[in-house]
Amino acid sequence: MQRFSALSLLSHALGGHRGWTPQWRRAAPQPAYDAVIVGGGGHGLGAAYYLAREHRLGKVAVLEKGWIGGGNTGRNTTIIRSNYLFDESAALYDHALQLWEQLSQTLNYNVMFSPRGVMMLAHSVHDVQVIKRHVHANRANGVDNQWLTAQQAKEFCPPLNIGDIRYPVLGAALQRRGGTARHDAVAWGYARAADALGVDIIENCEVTGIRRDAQGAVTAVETTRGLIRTPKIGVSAAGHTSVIMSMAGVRLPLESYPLQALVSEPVKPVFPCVVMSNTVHAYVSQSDKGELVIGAGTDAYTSYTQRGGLHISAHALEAVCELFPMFRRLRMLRNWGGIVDVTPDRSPIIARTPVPGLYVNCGWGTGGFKATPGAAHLFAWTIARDEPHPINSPFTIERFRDGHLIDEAAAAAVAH
Amino acid sequence: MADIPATRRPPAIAASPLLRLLPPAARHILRGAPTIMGAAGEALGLSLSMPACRASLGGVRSALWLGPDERLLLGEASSAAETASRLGQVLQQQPHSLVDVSHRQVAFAIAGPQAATVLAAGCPLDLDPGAFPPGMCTRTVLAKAEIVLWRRDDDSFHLEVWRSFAAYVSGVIAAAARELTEPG
Amino acid sequence: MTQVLRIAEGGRIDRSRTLRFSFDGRSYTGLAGDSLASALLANGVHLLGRSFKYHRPRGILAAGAEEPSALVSVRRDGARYTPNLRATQVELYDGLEAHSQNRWPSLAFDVGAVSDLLSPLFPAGFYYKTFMWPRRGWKALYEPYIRAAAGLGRAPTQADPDRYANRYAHCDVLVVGGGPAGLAAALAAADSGARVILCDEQAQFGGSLLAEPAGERGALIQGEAADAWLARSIGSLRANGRVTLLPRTTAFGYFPHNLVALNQRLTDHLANPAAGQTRERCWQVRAQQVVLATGAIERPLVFPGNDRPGIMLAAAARSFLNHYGVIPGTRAVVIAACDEAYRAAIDLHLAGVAIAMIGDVRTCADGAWPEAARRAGLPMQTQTTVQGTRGRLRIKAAQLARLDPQRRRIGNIQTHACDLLLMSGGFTPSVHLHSQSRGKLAWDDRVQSFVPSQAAERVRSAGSCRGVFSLVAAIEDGTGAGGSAARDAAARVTAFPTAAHAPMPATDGAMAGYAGALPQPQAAPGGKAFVDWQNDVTTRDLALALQEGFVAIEHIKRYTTAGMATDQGKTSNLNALGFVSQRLDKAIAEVGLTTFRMPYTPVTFGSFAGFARGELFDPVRTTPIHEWALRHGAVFEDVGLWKRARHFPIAGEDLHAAVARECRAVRSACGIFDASTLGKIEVVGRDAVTFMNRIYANAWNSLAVGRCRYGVLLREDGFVLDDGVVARTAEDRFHVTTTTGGAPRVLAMMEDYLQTEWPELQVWLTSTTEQWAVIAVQGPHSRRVLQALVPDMDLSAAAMPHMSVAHGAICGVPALLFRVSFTGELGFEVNVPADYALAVWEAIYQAGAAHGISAYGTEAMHVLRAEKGYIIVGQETDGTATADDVGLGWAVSKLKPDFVGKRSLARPAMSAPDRRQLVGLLTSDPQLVLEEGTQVMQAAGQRPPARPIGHVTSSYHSAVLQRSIALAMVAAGRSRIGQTLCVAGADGDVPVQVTSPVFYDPEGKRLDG
Amino acid sequence: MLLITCPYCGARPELEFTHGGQAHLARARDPAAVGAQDWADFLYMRDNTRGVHAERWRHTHGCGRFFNALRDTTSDHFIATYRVGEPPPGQP
Ligand SMILES: Cc1cc2nc3c(=O)[nH]c(=O)nc-3n(C[C@H](O)[C@H](O)[C@H](O)COP(=O)(O)OP(=O)(O)OC[C@H]3O[C@@H](n4cnc5c(N)ncnc54)[C@H](O)[C@@H]3O)c2cc1C
Ligand SMILES: NC(=O)c1ccc[n+]([C@@H]2O[C@H](COP(=O)([O-])OP(=O)(O)OC[C@H]3O[C@@H](n4cnc5c(N)ncnc54)[C@H](O)[C@@H]3O)[C@@H](O)[C@H]2O)c1
Ligand SMILES: Cc1cc2nc3c(=O)[nH]c(=O)nc-3n(C[C@H](O)[C@H](O)[C@H](O)COP(=O)(O)O)c2cc1C
Ligand SMILES: [Zn+2]
Repeated sequence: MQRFSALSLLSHALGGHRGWTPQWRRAAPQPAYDAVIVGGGGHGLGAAYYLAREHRLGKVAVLEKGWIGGGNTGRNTTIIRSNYLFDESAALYDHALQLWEQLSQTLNYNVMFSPRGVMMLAHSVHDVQVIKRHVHANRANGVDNQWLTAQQAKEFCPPLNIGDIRYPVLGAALQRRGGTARHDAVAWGYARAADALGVDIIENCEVTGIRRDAQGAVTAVETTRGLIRTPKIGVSAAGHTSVIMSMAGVRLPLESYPLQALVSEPVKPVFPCVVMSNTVHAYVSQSDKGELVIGAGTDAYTSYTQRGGLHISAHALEAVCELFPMFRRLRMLRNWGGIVDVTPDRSPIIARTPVPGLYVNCGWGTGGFKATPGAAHLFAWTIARDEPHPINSPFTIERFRDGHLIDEAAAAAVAH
Repeated sequence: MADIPATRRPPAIAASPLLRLLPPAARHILRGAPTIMGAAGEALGLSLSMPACRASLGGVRSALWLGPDERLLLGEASSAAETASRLGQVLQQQPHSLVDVSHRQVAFAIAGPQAATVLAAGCPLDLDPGAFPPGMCTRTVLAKAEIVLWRRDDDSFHLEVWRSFAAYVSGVIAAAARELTEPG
Repeated sequence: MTQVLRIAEGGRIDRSRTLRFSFDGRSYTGLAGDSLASALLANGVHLLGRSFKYHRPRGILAAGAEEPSALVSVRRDGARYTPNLRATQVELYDGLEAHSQNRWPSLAFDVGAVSDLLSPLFPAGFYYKTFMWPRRGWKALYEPYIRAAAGLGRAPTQADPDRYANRYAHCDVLVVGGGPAGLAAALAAADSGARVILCDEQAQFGGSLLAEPAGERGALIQGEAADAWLARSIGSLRANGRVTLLPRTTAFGYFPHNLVALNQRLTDHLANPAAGQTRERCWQVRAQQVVLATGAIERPLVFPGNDRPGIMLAAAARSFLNHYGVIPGTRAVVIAACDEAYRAAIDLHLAGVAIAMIGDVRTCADGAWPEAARRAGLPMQTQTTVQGTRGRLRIKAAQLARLDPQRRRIGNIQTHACDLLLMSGGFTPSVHLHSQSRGKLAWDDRVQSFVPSQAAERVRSAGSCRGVFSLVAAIEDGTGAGGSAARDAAARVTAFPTAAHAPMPATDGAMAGYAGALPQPQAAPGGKAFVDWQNDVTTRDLALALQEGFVAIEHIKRYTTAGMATDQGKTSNLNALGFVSQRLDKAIAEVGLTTFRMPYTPVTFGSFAGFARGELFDPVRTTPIHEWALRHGAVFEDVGLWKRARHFPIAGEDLHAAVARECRAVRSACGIFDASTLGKIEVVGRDAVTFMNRIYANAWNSLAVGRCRYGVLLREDGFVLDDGVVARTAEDRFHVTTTTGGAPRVLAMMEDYLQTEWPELQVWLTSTTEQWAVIAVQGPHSRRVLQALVPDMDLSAAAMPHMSVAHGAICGVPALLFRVSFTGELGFEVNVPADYALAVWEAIYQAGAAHGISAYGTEAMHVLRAEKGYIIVGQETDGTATADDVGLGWAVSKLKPDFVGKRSLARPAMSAPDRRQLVGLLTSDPQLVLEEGTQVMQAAGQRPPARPIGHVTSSYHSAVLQRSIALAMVAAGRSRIGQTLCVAGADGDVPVQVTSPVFYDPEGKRLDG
Repeated sequence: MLLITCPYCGARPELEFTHGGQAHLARARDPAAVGAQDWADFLYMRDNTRGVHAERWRHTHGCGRFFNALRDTTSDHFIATYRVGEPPPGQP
C-alpha cells in the first residue's frame, strides 16, 4: 500500500503525481472465498478489513452491486455521537467512537473525523427530562455528555435562536467528543486498507441468490457476475437487507424508508458544531467544503426509490429557518435520499441468523454511520467466531421474539 | 347563585378582509351504517344519503358527508336539542352514534373572487370549480391544521375548524390574503 | 467610466432609464433591463470573482443560469445580504450593491492566489492523503485552515426580515420554459381549452429568441420576425383566462405523480420593494401533463488556460450583444466545434468587433452559418485547437494550433492578440427535470448528448431540451407536445408517453459539437485546462482520479468534486464524461451519468418554509380558559401543540414558591385547574362494552352507568400506551379520556382496530376533546364551592361517590360532572361545552374566593399526583414499561381471554424479575431535590462504566410533606422497599431510601374530604 | 407528495393520509393460542418488498377510512387501491 503523508504528497508532486497507483484493485470475482461480505458500504468494507486484519480468515471478498460507498454511507449527514440512552447502545456506539478517534491513522487515510461537538436541543419540559436522563445515564456509562443551559447552548453555537421562537430552547445536551467525518473517505479508506490486506473488492456485482446445502447451511452466492462459493456470508446491505435475506428465506423485523438530506451553497465558516433538534426536526452541521449539511426526516411509506417527498425536506427547512433565522436567505444546492432499514426498536441487529453460515448487520436505520468502525469490527468478530462479541450480543434477532427490546425510539432518543 | 348569561364565546381569531367568523351553530356527528341514513334524513328534512363528499341542504339544516358512515349535521344554535330528539325517535332501534359537537369547532366563511386562491396557500386540493364544485365538501388540511371545507358557491367557502385551531387557520388565511394584496 | 461598450441601438434594454449600481464599492451605471453581468461588461469589467480552490481570476462565462464563475454577493441592507448569486441572473436595479467573493484583500490582488502556484500540492483528493499527523492535528490545526479557505460567499449574519409564501396549484398542462418550444406548446395547449401554467426562470419569456437581433436581422418564423412572433404569442397567452404566466419562476424539482415545484422571485429585481412585500413564492403544481421545454446549455471547450476573464461562450456573447446591447470585447478569437459560434461571430462582426480568427475544431465547416461567415470575409480555419492563453486579469492572447488526425501540429503556433475568446462546444440539452422525474435518458450521436427517452411520469420534452435545435423544428416540436399533452389531459390518460410519442426530426451534424478535452499536440506542456470552473477541476484532476482507480463516474465526481458546485455541472458534466470516455476509451453512454437531483438552480431556504414561521410555524392550541390564565399572569409551557398554564406566580414568586403555594391551597382548601386539553372520545354503540373490553386492559362489564374507572391502554406489544378515566354515561355509551398528547394516537388506534380487525362491532367513535372544557376543582372545600353552583345536583358522598359521573347544569349551563381526583383530595371535574367554559370558570373562581380557592398549573398538578404516587404516561413510562412495572397490575384484567397487548405480556422478558418497577425514593437530606433523570446505583462510589439499576422519573419538593420526594423506576424495585440505594448526583453520590411510591395519605382518607 | 386514490373520495394528496404499514396481516382471533415465534412475526416481521407490495393507508384527514393499496416500491407508483376486506386486485 502506498503510504499517504505530507511527505509522499510532496515527493509525488515533484513527479507530477504520475506515481500514484489505484487505491484498490478492480478485482474480478474468484470462484470461491472463505467469506463473502454483501454490501460495499462503510460497514461491509470495514467488516472485510477487520476480518482480514484481526481474524486472518483467509480469502475475503466484498460484493457491491454498484460502486462502493454509493449507499447510505455516501448519502448521510455524517453525525457521529455515542450518547445513547441504554447501556447496551452506549457500549456499542462508544466502541465505535473510540475507533473513530484513531481511524485516520489506523487506515492511513484522512477520514476527517472532526469532534466539534454534537448538541441536542430541548424545547419542552418533557424534552428536558428526557435529555437529562440521557446525560445522567451516559455519565454512569462513562460516555461524555453534558447539560447546557439555553444561554450556554447559544454561546457554543452563536447562530442559534433560543428566544423568540415557537418552541424556545430550554437547554441542550452536548457531547464534545461527537462530531462529523467525511463519508466518502470512510468507504475509500477501508477499501484501500482492506485491499492492501488481500481483500477482493468487487463492484458492479449484485447478489441475486443464496445457495444452501441439505442442512440449510449456505454454500454460495449467485451474482450478476457469476456463482461464488463460500461457507460464510455476511450481509451488510442496509436498505436492501430484507431483499437479500429473503433469498435465504429469512424474514427480518425491517422496513426500508426514504430518508432525505440536503446541502446549502457553500459559505465561509459560520457553524462551529453539530446541532440536532428532535422536537422541530432539524439536524445541521457545516462541512469542510462550506455547505450546511441538513438532515430531514423519513417519509411515511416504505420505498426503494432513494428519493422522498418535497414536504419532508421543506419541514426540515422550516425548522432550520426558525432555529437559525439568518439562514433563511441561504439556498439549497442539492437534495437527495437514501434507503434506511428501520427496526421496531430503532436498534440494530448484528448477529447470526437461523441459517448456518449466514450473518447479518442491519437495522441501522437513520443512525448507523456513526457506528461504522464499531459495527464493522463486531460484525467481523461475529462472522469469524460464529458467535457475537459481548458488545453486540444483545443485538440479536431473537430479542423481538423474547421481548428484550432495546427501545431507543420509545425512550425518545433522537435519530441520526 | 344566578345563572351566567348563556351566551357562547367563540375563540379569538386573526382578522382578515375575506374571512368572517360565522355565528355559533348546533353541530352533531351522526355515525352509523348507510341503512340508517334514509330514515335519519327524513326526520331532519334533508337527504343524508348523498354521494361521497357532498353536502345537502334542507330548511335551516344542512348535512355534510364526512365519510361513508359519518355525517356532520349543522343547524341553528337553538336547534341542537330538537335534532337530537328527532333522530333519537327514528333511530331508537337502529345501531348508530349521535354526538353533540356544537362547541368542538367553529365556522368561517371565506368569500370573494380571491377565496380559492387564498385557500390554495395551504390547502393542497384542486379548488377549481370544475374539480371542486359548489356543494362539494370534505375533510382536508390547511397548512398544518385539519379543516372541513365546503364550497357554497364559486367564490365562497364554509370552513369548519376545531376551536383550538381557529387562531392558526385564520392566521394562515390572513397571511395568504395579505400576500395577495401586494403589488406585483 | 460609463458603459463604453454599450452599442448605440438594439437590444432589449431601456436606454431612457439609467440605473446606478456599485461593485466592490466602485459605482457604475447601467440600463433598465440589464443583468448585473451585462451592466459590468458594458463598463468593461470582466473580472468578477476568484475561483474556489486556486483563487484564479474569473470572469463571465455564460449569460444565464448555467454561469459557474461570476458569483457575487448582493447587499440591500444589513439583514438582506445574499451570497453566491450568479451575476448573469441578477437583474439590475437602481442602487444595487454587489460584492465579489472569496478574495482578500482585493479582487485584483488576492493573497489566496498563491494556492495557484502551490497547486501541484493540491491535486484532487489531496486532503485524504495528509493532515493526519499529529492525531489531534486535523481538528486543531488543519481543518480550521481548510475551512477558512473553502466556502464561497459569507453567510448573512442577521435574521432575514423578508416574507415567503406557499401556493398549491393544479393544471391540465404545465409548460416549463418559455422559449419558442415552450411558447408553442403553451399556445397549442391553451388553444384546445386546457388549464395551462407556463413558467420561465427569466424575467421575460422568449428564451433563446431574446438573443435574436431585432426585426429582419433576426431569425424568421414562418416569414415573421422572431420578436414579432414572440410579442404576438405572449399577447395571446395573456389574453387567455385559463393560462397562468409565471416569469422569474424556476421549476426546480420534479416529484412523483407529476408534482412540480416552482420558485417564483417577486422582489429581488425591484429597487424598493414595498415594506413586508413577499420576496419569493414556492409553488407546488400538480399537473395532469407536463411539457418540458427547458432548452439547451452551451458547452465550453476544454483547453489550457480556458478560464481567464474574457473567455466566454459564443451564445452568451450573442445574448449580451443582442439582448443587452453590450459588446463583450473589441477583438475576439472564436473557437467553434458547432455552427452556433459562427452566428455569434457574424453578429459581433456586424457590431464592430474585430474577429481575429475563427478556429474550428472540426475537419470541415460548411454549414449555413460558416458559409455566411466566409461570405462576410471573416478569417477562418478548421482542425484548430487552443494550446494556451495569456493575460492575468483578462485574456490578452490565444495560442492556436492546427493539428492533423495524429495530433501532429500543422504549421506554427499562431498567437492572436485578443480581449475576448468565444467558444462553442455544442449544446447540452437540459434534461434535468426529465431525469429528476426518473425518466430514462439515451445517448444521441446526432447531437452528441443525452436526450430524454422513456418517461416515468406524464411528461414530454420539446425543443432543444431533447436535441431539436433548429428554431422551426423546435416550434413544431413544441406545438406537437402541447397539443398532445392537452388531449391526453382532457382524456385523463394515465399512461406515460412513450419515447416514440414524437420522433426526432432529422438534424445535420452542425450542432453536434464536442465533448472532452481538445486534442493537444503530443508532448505539449499545456497549463491547467478547466472542466469545472467553479470547483477548479482540471483535466489533470480527472486523470489522477482515473489513475488512482476511481473509474466509476460517481466516484470520479466525488473524488474530484466535478459537477458538485452550485452550478451542478451544467457546463462541465458532459465535458468530464467526454474526457473520461477518451481516457478509458469507452463510449460516453457506457461511462454513464451522475444523478440529477433537485434543485435545478439553488433555491432559498425561506421559500421552502413559506408561511411557516413564528406564530404560524406550528399551530398554537389554547383552551377556552387561556385568556383568564393570561390575565392572571400564568407562565405557560408547551405540551405538544398546546400552551398550558404551568404556574400562576404572584408578587414575584418563582416557580418553586408559586407551586408550593398552589399545592398548599389544594391540600388545605381548594384549587381550580384547567384540564381542558385532556383527550376525550365518545365511544357509542350496541357493542360499546365489547369494544372497550378488547381495547383496554381493564374489564368493563361491571362498570355501571354513572360510574367511572381508571383505564389503561396497552400497545399490541404489551407496553403502556396511554391512560385516563373512563365514564359509562349510558348502557351503550362511554366517555373516554386520554392524556393530552395521546388523544390523536389513541383515537387512531381505536379506529384501526374497529375498521380492520373488528368491523363486525356496532360501535362508533367521535372526538369530543374540544367539545368539553374541563375544569378540575380539587381540595377539601371543593364540594362546598361547587354545590352552590349546581342547585339541582346532589354532590354528597352518598349521591355522588368517588369515581362517579352525572349529567346536570352548572350556572344554568349543561354540564357533565365527574367526581374524580388526580390529587388525592376530594375533587370534581366539571365538563362544560367549550364556549361557556370561561364564564363557568370565572363563576367557580368567584364562588371559591370565600373558600380560599387558588388556580394551579401543570407543575403543581404534577407535584400533587406525585405525592400520591400517580404516574404520568410519558414521564414514569417511556414506552418500555408494562402496567405492572408502574404498579398498575391491578388494572389489568386477569379474566379476559384477550385484549390489545395481552398476548405480548406472556413473553419471557415481560415478567423478568429484574424489570424496572415504580418506587418512591427519599433522600436523607429532606431539602435535597434530586434531578429528574439521575441514575440509581446499587451502591455508592461506582466507576464508569457502571450499570445503573434505575432512574428518577419525577422529583419535587413537597410543600405538604415539607421535604423532597421522588418517583423512580428501579430494577426489582418493589422488592427493594426499605433498602438504601444511591443516586449519582452531579456532585457525588447521594444515599436514598426506597419507599412505596405513595408518599401522602396512603389510606386515601382525604378522597372524601 | 404522492397522489393517492381513496376508494371513497378519489385522488387526494398524501398530506391527507397516514401510512398503515404492510397490509393483510390479520390479528389472530385467539392470540393466546399463537406461538411465540408466530406472535413475534405478527408484531415485527415484515416482507419489506422491493417491488409491488400491499400496504395500508388511512384517509385520516378525509373520510377517515382505512384501505389497502398495491404500490411498486421501486417507483412509488400505485397499481391499485381497494377497500378493507377486498382481496388485492388480480388475486383471488
Ligand atoms: C439521508 C441520510 C442521513 C443519515 N444521517 C446519518 C447521520 O447523521 N449519522 C449516522 O450515524 N447515520 C446517518 N444515516 C444512516 C447511515 O448512513 C447508515 O446507517 C450507514 O451509512 C449504513 O452503512 P452501511 O455500510 O451499512 O450501508 P450502505 O452504505 O448503504 O451500504 C450497503 C451497500 O450494499 C449494497 N447492496 C445492496 N444490495 C446489494 C446486493 N444485492 N448485492 C450487492 N450489494 C448490495 C448497496 O449498493 C450499498 O452500497 C443517514 C442515512 C441517510 C440516508
Ligand atoms: N442558446 C442557443 O444559442 C441555442 C442553442 C440551441 C438551440 N437554440 C435555439 O433555441 C431554440 C429552441 O428553443 P427552446 O424553447 O427549445 O429553448 P430555449 O433555450 O429557447 O428556451 C428554454 C427556456 O427555458 C427556460 N428554462 C430552462 N430551465 C428552466 C427551468 N428549470 N425552469 C424555468 N425555466 C427554465 C430558459 O430560461 C429558457 O428561457 C431554437 O431557436 C434554437 O435555434 C439556441
Ligand atoms: C456530507 C455530504 C455533503 C455533500 N456535499 C455536496 C456538495 O457540496 N455538492 C453536491 O453537489 N453534492 C453534495 N452531496 C450530495 C451528493 O452529490 C449526492 O447527492 C449524494 O451522495 C447522494 O447521491 P445521489 O444524489 O447521486 O443519489 C453531499 C453529500 C453528503 C453526504
Ligand atoms: Zn377518503
